[in-house]
This record gives sequence, C-alpha cells and structure tokens, in this order.
Amino acid sequence: MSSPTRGPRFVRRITQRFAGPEVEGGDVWDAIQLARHQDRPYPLDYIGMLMPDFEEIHGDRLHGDDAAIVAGIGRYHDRPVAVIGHQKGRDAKDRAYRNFGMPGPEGYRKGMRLMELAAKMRLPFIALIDTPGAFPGADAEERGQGGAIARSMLTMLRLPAPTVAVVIGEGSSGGALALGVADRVVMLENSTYSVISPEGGAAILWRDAGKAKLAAQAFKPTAANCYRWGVADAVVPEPHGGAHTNPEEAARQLDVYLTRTLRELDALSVADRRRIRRDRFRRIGAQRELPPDSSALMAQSAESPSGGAA
Amino acid sequence: MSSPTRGPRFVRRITQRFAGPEVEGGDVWDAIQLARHQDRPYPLDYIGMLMPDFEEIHGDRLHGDDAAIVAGIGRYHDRPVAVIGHQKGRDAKDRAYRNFGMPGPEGYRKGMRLMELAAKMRLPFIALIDTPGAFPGADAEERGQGGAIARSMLTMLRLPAPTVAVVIGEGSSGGALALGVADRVVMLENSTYSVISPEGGAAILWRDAGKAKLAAQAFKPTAANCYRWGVADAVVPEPHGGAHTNPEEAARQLDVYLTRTLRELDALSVADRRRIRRDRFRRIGAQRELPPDSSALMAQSAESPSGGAA
Amino acid sequence: MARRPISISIDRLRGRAPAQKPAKLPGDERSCPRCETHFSAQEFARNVGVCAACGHHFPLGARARLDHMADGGRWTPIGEELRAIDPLQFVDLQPYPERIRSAEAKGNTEALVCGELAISGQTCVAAIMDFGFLGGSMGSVVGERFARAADRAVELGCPLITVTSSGGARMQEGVLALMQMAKSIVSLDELNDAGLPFIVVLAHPTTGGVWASFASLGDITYAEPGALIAFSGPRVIEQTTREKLPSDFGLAERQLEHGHVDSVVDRRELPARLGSLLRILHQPPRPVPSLAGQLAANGSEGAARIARALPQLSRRLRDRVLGEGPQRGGQ
Amino acid sequence: MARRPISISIDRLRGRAPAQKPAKLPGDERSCPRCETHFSAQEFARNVGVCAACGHHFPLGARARLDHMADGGRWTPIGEELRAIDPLQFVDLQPYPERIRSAEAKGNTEALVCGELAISGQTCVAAIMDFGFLGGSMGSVVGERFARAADRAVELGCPLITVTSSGGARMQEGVLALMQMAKSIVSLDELNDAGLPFIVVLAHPTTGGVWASFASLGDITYAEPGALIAFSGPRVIEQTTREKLPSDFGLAERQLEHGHVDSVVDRRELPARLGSLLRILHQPPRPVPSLAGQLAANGSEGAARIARALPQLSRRLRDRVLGEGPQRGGQ
Ligand SMILES: [Zn+2]
Ligand SMILES: [Zn+2]
Repeated sequence: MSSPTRGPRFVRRITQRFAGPEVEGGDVWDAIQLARHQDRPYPLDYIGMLMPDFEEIHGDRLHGDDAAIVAGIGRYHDRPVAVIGHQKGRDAKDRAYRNFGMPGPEGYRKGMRLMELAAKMRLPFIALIDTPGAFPGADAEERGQGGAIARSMLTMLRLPAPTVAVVIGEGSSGGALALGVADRVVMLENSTYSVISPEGGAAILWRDAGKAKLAAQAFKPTAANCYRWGVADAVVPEPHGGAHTNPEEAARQLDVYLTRTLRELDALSVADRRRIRRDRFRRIGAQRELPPDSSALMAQSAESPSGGAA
Repeated sequence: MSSPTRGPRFVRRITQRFAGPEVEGGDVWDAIQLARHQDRPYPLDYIGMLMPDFEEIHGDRLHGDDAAIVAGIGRYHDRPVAVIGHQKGRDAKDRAYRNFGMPGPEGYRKGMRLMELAAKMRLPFIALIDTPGAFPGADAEERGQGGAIARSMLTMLRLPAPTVAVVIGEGSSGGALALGVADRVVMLENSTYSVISPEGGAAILWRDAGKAKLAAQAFKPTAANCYRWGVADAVVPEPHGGAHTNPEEAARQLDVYLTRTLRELDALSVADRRRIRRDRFRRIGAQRELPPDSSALMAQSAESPSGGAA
Repeated sequence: MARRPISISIDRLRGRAPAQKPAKLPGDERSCPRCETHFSAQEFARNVGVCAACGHHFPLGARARLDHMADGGRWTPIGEELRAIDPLQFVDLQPYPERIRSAEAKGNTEALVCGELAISGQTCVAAIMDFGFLGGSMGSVVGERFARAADRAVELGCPLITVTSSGGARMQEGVLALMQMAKSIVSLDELNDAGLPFIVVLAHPTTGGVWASFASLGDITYAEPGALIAFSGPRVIEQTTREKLPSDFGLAERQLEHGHVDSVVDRRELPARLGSLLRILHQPPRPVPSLAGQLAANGSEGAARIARALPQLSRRLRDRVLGEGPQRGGQ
Repeated sequence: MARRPISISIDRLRGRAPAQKPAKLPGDERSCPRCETHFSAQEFARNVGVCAACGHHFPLGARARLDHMADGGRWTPIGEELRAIDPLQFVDLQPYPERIRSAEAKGNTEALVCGELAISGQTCVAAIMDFGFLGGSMGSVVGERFARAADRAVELGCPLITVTSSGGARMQEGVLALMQMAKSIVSLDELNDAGLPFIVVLAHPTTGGVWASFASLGDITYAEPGALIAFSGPRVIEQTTREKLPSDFGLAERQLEHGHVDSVVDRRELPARLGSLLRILHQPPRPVPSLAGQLAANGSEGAARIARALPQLSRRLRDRVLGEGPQRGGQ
C-alpha cells in the first residue's frame, strides 16, 4: 500500500461544508495552502488505495512519455475503469521527474490514448485533477500544447461510458480543465478550482506574482464557491484537518462518492449521458440578457446568472 | 493549368491490357521506368486538371508539415471530395522539397486530419499513390513512422463515405499502402504496386541494390499482374506511350473511372461500404488449406489461392 | 481555368514580422510600427488595418471585420442581447463592472461579435473576437454567444467561421471564465454531429484559453501574418523556464512550419479565400434516407418491412436510431 | 494488499542492451553474447531463452512461447491447417518453395502460430510470431492466421494477444505480402467493434510491415528488453541518410522513452504480467439492452412503444441499429 508520509496535523478546519457561507479573505489563502499541501494524497495514492490492481500506460505514441500525467486501467469494485490524473512529486527528485504536475502535450495525448481505450471498451473514465497548470515551455508550445488541451476536452466529451472528474488538489487553468469535461465534476472539500493559479493571476492583474494572496481572494476558488457557481456538482468531505491527515479516510469518502455516482450514471444510455454532459457545460456561465426591445447598452433588466446548483 | 512539361515520346507501348498475358523479364523493368518517368503526372497535376477549385491543408497539428504528401478538399463534379497523394518533385529543388515523395509520420498524420474531416462531412476520399516508400530516417522512426502508417490504414478503413485509391505511379511498400485501404483500389495502366522498391528488394534478397532489375522481374509488380492477384480492382487505361505523353487524356481516363465508381459506391449504405471494404482486404492473399484430417506437413491438397478478380 | 496556383510552397505561405503597438500620432494619423509609413484613418479603413507599404497587420475591431467579410457589408447579429455581469464581485486594480463599462463605451458590447452573413454568396455564421474589448478575453458572454452562433449554424446547416484575437480566459470571471473553454468544445461537438465545417482564422494575438479550446480545433485553420499564437505567452515562458525564445516564437509563420496552421492569409485576401473555401465545401442538404431503405441496406429485410409500416417515426428519431444525422455543408 | 508498486518510473522500466547472435558451441551448449556465460539446453529452456546471469533475451520459438504463457502449457492451435504457396513463382537466390520446405523442416508450419489458451485462468487468443521461420516474415498465411485468431477472439469475446518478431513483409510473396498489413488492420477493426482489448508484446526484432501494421496498434504494448523496433532497419537508414545512428537506436528502452511502448517486460515475468493485465481488463458480457428500453432512454416514447411490439427483431439487428454492439472484455 503506497500511503503517503503523514505531515503535521492541521488544527484549523478551514473549509465550511457546502451549505455554509463562502470562505473569505485570508481563509481562501489557507484553503489554497491546504489544497497544495505536500502530504496531500496524489492520484497514485488514491489509485493504490482504491484499486488493488492497476496497469499504468506510458507514452503518447508520438513523441514521449509525460510523467506529470499518470494514466491506466484499474480494477475498481470488480470492473475495469480508466483512471487518469495529474501527478505531482512529493520529494525534490520526484517533483522534478513529475515536472511539478505540469503536463506537456505528451501528457494530454497519453490521456487521449486512454480515452480511446475507454471508448472502445466502454470503460468508466475517472479523472483526478491536481495541477498548477499546463507547462509553459517553448517546446511544449511547438508540439501543440493548446491543441492537445482542446482535443483532450473534445475527446473526453465524446466518451460513451460514465465520466467523473474529481478535483483532488489544485485545479488551475486549462491544464486542469483538459481532464475535466465529465458527466459529473466534483471537488474534494479542501480543493480549489480556478481560471489560473493565484501567482499567475497576480502576475497578470497586479503585474506582481507576490500579490498571490490578493489574487486568491479575488478568485475565491474554493469548493464551496465552485459548488454554488455550478462548476462543481458536489463536494466530497475530507477527514478533519484535510485529506493528508488521514488518506485512507479521504479515499474512503471518495470511494463512497464514486460508487454511488457510477451506479447512477451506469443506468443511463450512451445518448443520454452525452446529452446530459453537453447540457451541463452548455449551461455554465453568468450573464444577463437584454429584453428583445431594449435599446442596447443602457438596459439592465433580465439578469440571468445561469450558474448555481445543477 | 499546371500541366507538366512534356517529355520525349515513348514509342514502345509496353503494358498489355489487363486481359492479356503478364509482362515478363526486361519488360517489367521498362514498366518500372515508365511508372517513374519524371514527366509523369503527379497528384497536383491530376488535381489541377480534375478539380478547378482545391484547398490544400498543411500540417499534422503535432510537429510539422510534410510536403511529400499533398492533402486537401477539392470541388469535383460539383461536390466536395477529400484528395490526398504522394507528391514527388519534378526538378531537383522541388524533389528535395518533396523529399522524393517519401513521407515521414507528419505526412500520414496530415492525411489523418483530412480523413477526420472527410468522416465528419461524409466526403468521398480519393488517394493518389506514388511513392518509393516511407522515408527511412532516425527522426521519422522516433516520431513513430510505423504507427503513423498503421493508424493511417485503420483510419482510412473506417471512413463512412466512398473511398478510392489509385496507384498513379510507383506504389512501393507500407508507405504506399498507408493510403490504399479503400473500397476500390485501381492502378493506372503503367503504374506498379509492390512490397518494396526493386532497389530495396535487391539490397535485401541479393544484398546488392544493383540487382534491381532482377528484383523487378521477381516481384512482377505491373498493373496487369496486380489485377490478376486481386490487389487491383481495375486498370485505368493510359494514353498511348504513357500518361506523360498526354496528361489531359490520362486525367480524362481517370475522371471516367472515378465518376463511375463514386456513383456505384454512393448507392451503398455506410454499413455496406464498410463491410465490403473489410471483406475486400480480408480475402487478399494466396495460401492453401490442408484438409482437416491430413497429417500435417506432407499434405498438398486443397490449394486455394484466394486472390483473383474481385 | 484561371485560378491561383495550387502547388503552394511553405516559402510562399510565409507572412511577415510580428506586430508592435502603433505609435500615437496627432489627429487621426497612424504610423506603421514596422516601416514607419504614416497614413490617415481613411487609408487605414480602406486597407482593413493593413499597412499598404509593408503589409503589417494592425489589430482590427470585430465589426469592421464583419463589414469587410460579409457580402455588401450586410450581416445579422446573433446574441447581441447578452451582456456581462460580475458573478464574483471581482476587484483587482479596478472593479470588474467599471472595466466592462469603459470597454462598452468604446462601442462594442462584448469581446465576441457574432453574425449571420453571406460570403461570395455562401451563407455562413461568423463569430469574431475583438481584442479591443478587455483584451478579447473569454468570459461567460463570449462563451454563450459562441454557443448561440454554433446553434444557428446547425439550424441553417452552414459552416461556422471564427476569427480569434484574445488574451485568453477573462480573469475577472474566475473559474466561470475557464469553463467557457469547455462550453465552446460542446458547440464544436454539435457541429461535428451535424457534419458542418468549422473554419478558424487566427488573428494577433490568439493565446491562453482561446487557443487551448475552439481556436485550435478548426477543420481548416488560417492565420494572419505575424499573429502570435500560443497557449503560454513568451513572457511567461521566459520567466518560468529562463530560456531565451527565438524572435519569431509562436508567430503564424512559425506555427505553419510546426504544422499548426494550414495557411497564412493576408487580411485583404480573406473574404476571397473564405469565399473560395466555402464554395469548395458546399454540400447540398442530403435527402435523409428512409428508415426502411437503411434497414434493407443493412441486410435485414424483415426489419425493413416493419419500418416501412412506421411513417410516424420522426426524422429526428430516425437520425438518432440510425446514427446518421443529416449531413450538410456549405449553406 | 501485497502487489507490485504502481508508481513505475521510467528508470525502473528500462531494460538491457540489444541482442547479438549467439555463438555456436559444441553440443547443446550455448554462450551468452553479452556476458559470455555458458549454459546447457535445459538451462536455456528453463529460463525461456533468457540468460540467467545477465538477462539477455535470446530469440525464442513461437511454440515455446505458447507453452510458457499458457496455463499448464495447454493451448489449442488455430489456423494450423494453412500453408504457404508460391503465387509469384518467386526465385531470388533460391526458389521460394525450397525456402518454405527448409523452414518447415525446422518444425514450425509458418511464421505465425496461433492458439486459444488461458493465462492465469483468463481465456484469450494468442498470435505468436516465429523469427526462425523465414525471419518471421509476414506472408499470406501469417495474414490469414492472424485474421482467424482475431475471429476466434471475437467469437469468444476475449482479448487478443500477439508477440511479434519479424523482418517485415515476406518478399517472396510480393505485393500479396504487402496486402497482409491491411488485412491485419481489418482484424483490428473487428476487435474494435466488439470492444475487445488487443495486447502487443514486441520481441526482437519487430520491423518493417509488421511494426507498420498490427504491432504498433496495441491498446497496451509491452516490449522485451533489448528488442529492436523499427519500420526501417538501422542499416537502411544509415545507407539512405548517411547519418550515424546511436547504439540504442530503435531499442525497446529507447522506444519507451519516445512514447511508443507502455512497459519493457522481462520474458520470464510475461505470463504473470499478462495474467494481471487480463484480470484487470476482464468484463463480464453485458446484457444487451432491449430496443424498447433504449429508445425510451433516448427520449422517444412513441418509437419505444412501437419497438416493444417487435419481439422478432433479432439481437444482431438491434445492435446494428442502435450502434451499440455487445461490449465484452476479458474472457
Ligand atoms: Zn508598414
Ligand atoms: Zn548473459
């Protein structure tokens, strides 16, 4: 059993359950620290705890193998499932090997190989999201980083079997969403999901990566908020103090959620799953719609934030 | 009109019509010279003559663009069709630019992009085959030359709309077949289709590339023979002396064949086309089958060369 | 058969150097950042923002692009009624509603303007980004307008064309902006099901979440000369990897070499090129085969007999059951 | 839950150096070309052709591989009745029929041996190449046996496993040999339709038309340590391009780095690894959903009512109409 080293216990429980008020100010920053805690379970930890048999695949059949993405077939409750995740490293050497969980196009294309197998065998597809973003490198760009992310989303959207995306740590930017176009998108209680990492956002908005705390407060990327905005369909509870304090319990909670959700999704037809999946993302967003006869710019009515609980 | 420079007239008519006896000995070598004649029309020549409007696509969205493969959408008899071909160069500079018609994996992957569009829009797919083989290079190998050829075949096999492959010059090795898994495979009268180029075969069998003539005589890769073996479904006549003596007439003959064949194939359902296409290649080969009770190695009966006219 | 040569070489497809910010000049005069030629606002408009002297491509507004592309400059807006709100109560150096207001004051209603139009007589739907509106950033309105444009293309059975110019997802809408990437992908999947072409024109700059979603999934992809096309911008890459990037990093011409673009097209030639492409792709709507005929073709006469007895089977059901939706292209 | 670690690093997956020809020794003794250890035929067989001292992988016959992989060494041949003929009357340095006869005299009937077997209790079909039979070259019999093996896997609803070792297409059958590449692809498409896994094990050497057809399309691809895997062999490449190749060009370990192989697996561990993989992939045959239920799920109650009235609709038709064939994996 590859259970991670335990870190120091976190005494403060910083995230409210999803019925409660949203986390504000400094607490958001604490949430981000918790989502990034170096002892937090990573995909291979959850896989080790939930899937006694797992066969990892390697390589994109084009250029290389990207260790920032792990992908494979696992035996889960006596059936094969396809599993993928962003894999950060825990110690310095492993972190470098995993490129800090920042995939290049090879990683997403390895993922598409797995999707192809999942499509052929009609395997449920489970994605575990935990990345500061896709790797920003000239080589990655020239091998089509943008297209790899886009095509990963499109391929995932078309899968015939149930798909579930779980944000287990930090889900930042298109590099996270590349694995997130699923029937159900859920977040662990202390995970975050954001358009960009706080540092990246601060560098753009304040032109100072040091203003990351401010950016975090502006983005408010907590699980509770994402649930409210309709970005997450559910929040999976973590053990008191965070998933790293008791990985087995975190895995057990995830197991409960996945089992129930796969059962629900299994009952649907391929066509229904596809329609539901499309509708889910088709609805996401917050905008207002002017009444047909309004004189353009000045109208303020018909506010229709279409986010919210799904 | 991009008609090629006319070469010296070929006075000897070397290829018998497909009802006649097969070409033997030195004549096979002459056939090979004719199939490779530097003034012979190339895909862009046929496209220019048959499709007044043509939009070429470039790039594999992964690594680069391969000029040894041309691919695009053309307007053919008032409908869009997808066209692809191996493109050799005519002068020294163009030949280098086109890499002598020897594609790397980028070329086949550009082709798969075209197949994807053809699949989505249900466009007929026309492949014009003319290559000494896929490029043998270390880089090409490391970017997956073998897998690119294999996947090109599989993708082509799955296309929903009619597919036609035409060997217009020399069709050698897997580099040719990569574009040849079609509903109908036809050869121009003076084209050749072979497991390997004569030089390549000689280097392997006689360990002397200079024995190319001997190899050609052994492979007998003429259109007439390929028709007899069931590898070609039809032989398209060329103008007297070869296609290069009158490219317009060669294009006209090809046009007649393509028009008739697409009409036939259009009448079938997607499922039927797929079944017919699979059956066509499933049947190719020549072997014998021992009777069930024969004592293994010695039996000689039940000879069943399954090639022949389809 | 007079027409442009078809044997396009990479060399001939090459474009020009990257754009820099135009210098401010007194009055309505502009100066080209590359060749320093001065020209008037009229000249600028006449050349659709391309320097007549050196071919440098200036940024161009979405409406000007639509006017230029559409036959007779006529197009019918789609989704204009959609406006941004501030779901996060977002404040960075300035509150988000203030940013929206000052962007709107410049004349556009959002960073994506969509319309129904004809190009060389071919009906199509266009979704054009405007870098002048908050850096062409993709927020909820951009996502919803794009989706409605795609819906309209499916209704009409015509191609969808997009011209992209964007800094990426709109920070001020947080994770909701990120989700618009996925939303745009859903629209492309609808186009796929309907068998309709998606044509992308990459203008300067196309970066971040726009490049990493619909912009990189064109069936045919053009780029304007000198356009920067990247997921991560050069500055971010240099800061992260400490590598020095080549001066043409991410530019359209280099992206062409790396296989990510089909052709670099001068903006002045774009309407003609698109017209020609649409003409080639045009497919008359196909007669939907009857269920009976299909089943018979599939080799099951018994079922075909049954199906012939079912005239009440709606076309929509038939399509779904047979897994063969209506195939349409062109207008 | 004792099991092998799942966090496999590239380093740990690395194998060993390429194979050279074993030196001939008096009697049945062999010498390892890498570490020069001598060992007897019994030792060789016990280690399935792997040097116990250094792990060097010798070539191994197809039957020995099947005996090793199959539970209890029991397997049922498929396609053994197929034999080569000489369709081209091919003569190079030796007439083709003579080549066949001397190859057959060594004990195998062709370069591909297929069988139905169980691995760790899981039914599967295996198609194993034999380099000892005309360099493992792919002719018509190889193609037809492969197709029959795939047919059998579809019949049984079980995975197809292949071990490849081949110089490529068989020259002596000319273009008919080339066509076997396409024929093998047809078989893979049948497996695809049936939703069955295709597992490839690349042994030394896997080159030419075999690598450029079924060998490179595995859902999961293992390679033996030191196996050369290439479309064009190193000699051809060096002659054509005049480039000097690295000493590990095309070897399994390097192919792993370049993303073309999932795992380099020691031959001695292969049965256990395959057994574990088959166990993971095992899917019980699914109940085929009723047409009525399917149509209802698709939201069309009217049609569902009709469909409920059609018990005579065969399962085969149902599958085709609904585009959802039976999904099976494992045995
Ligand atoms: Zn200028
Ligand atoms: Zn040894």
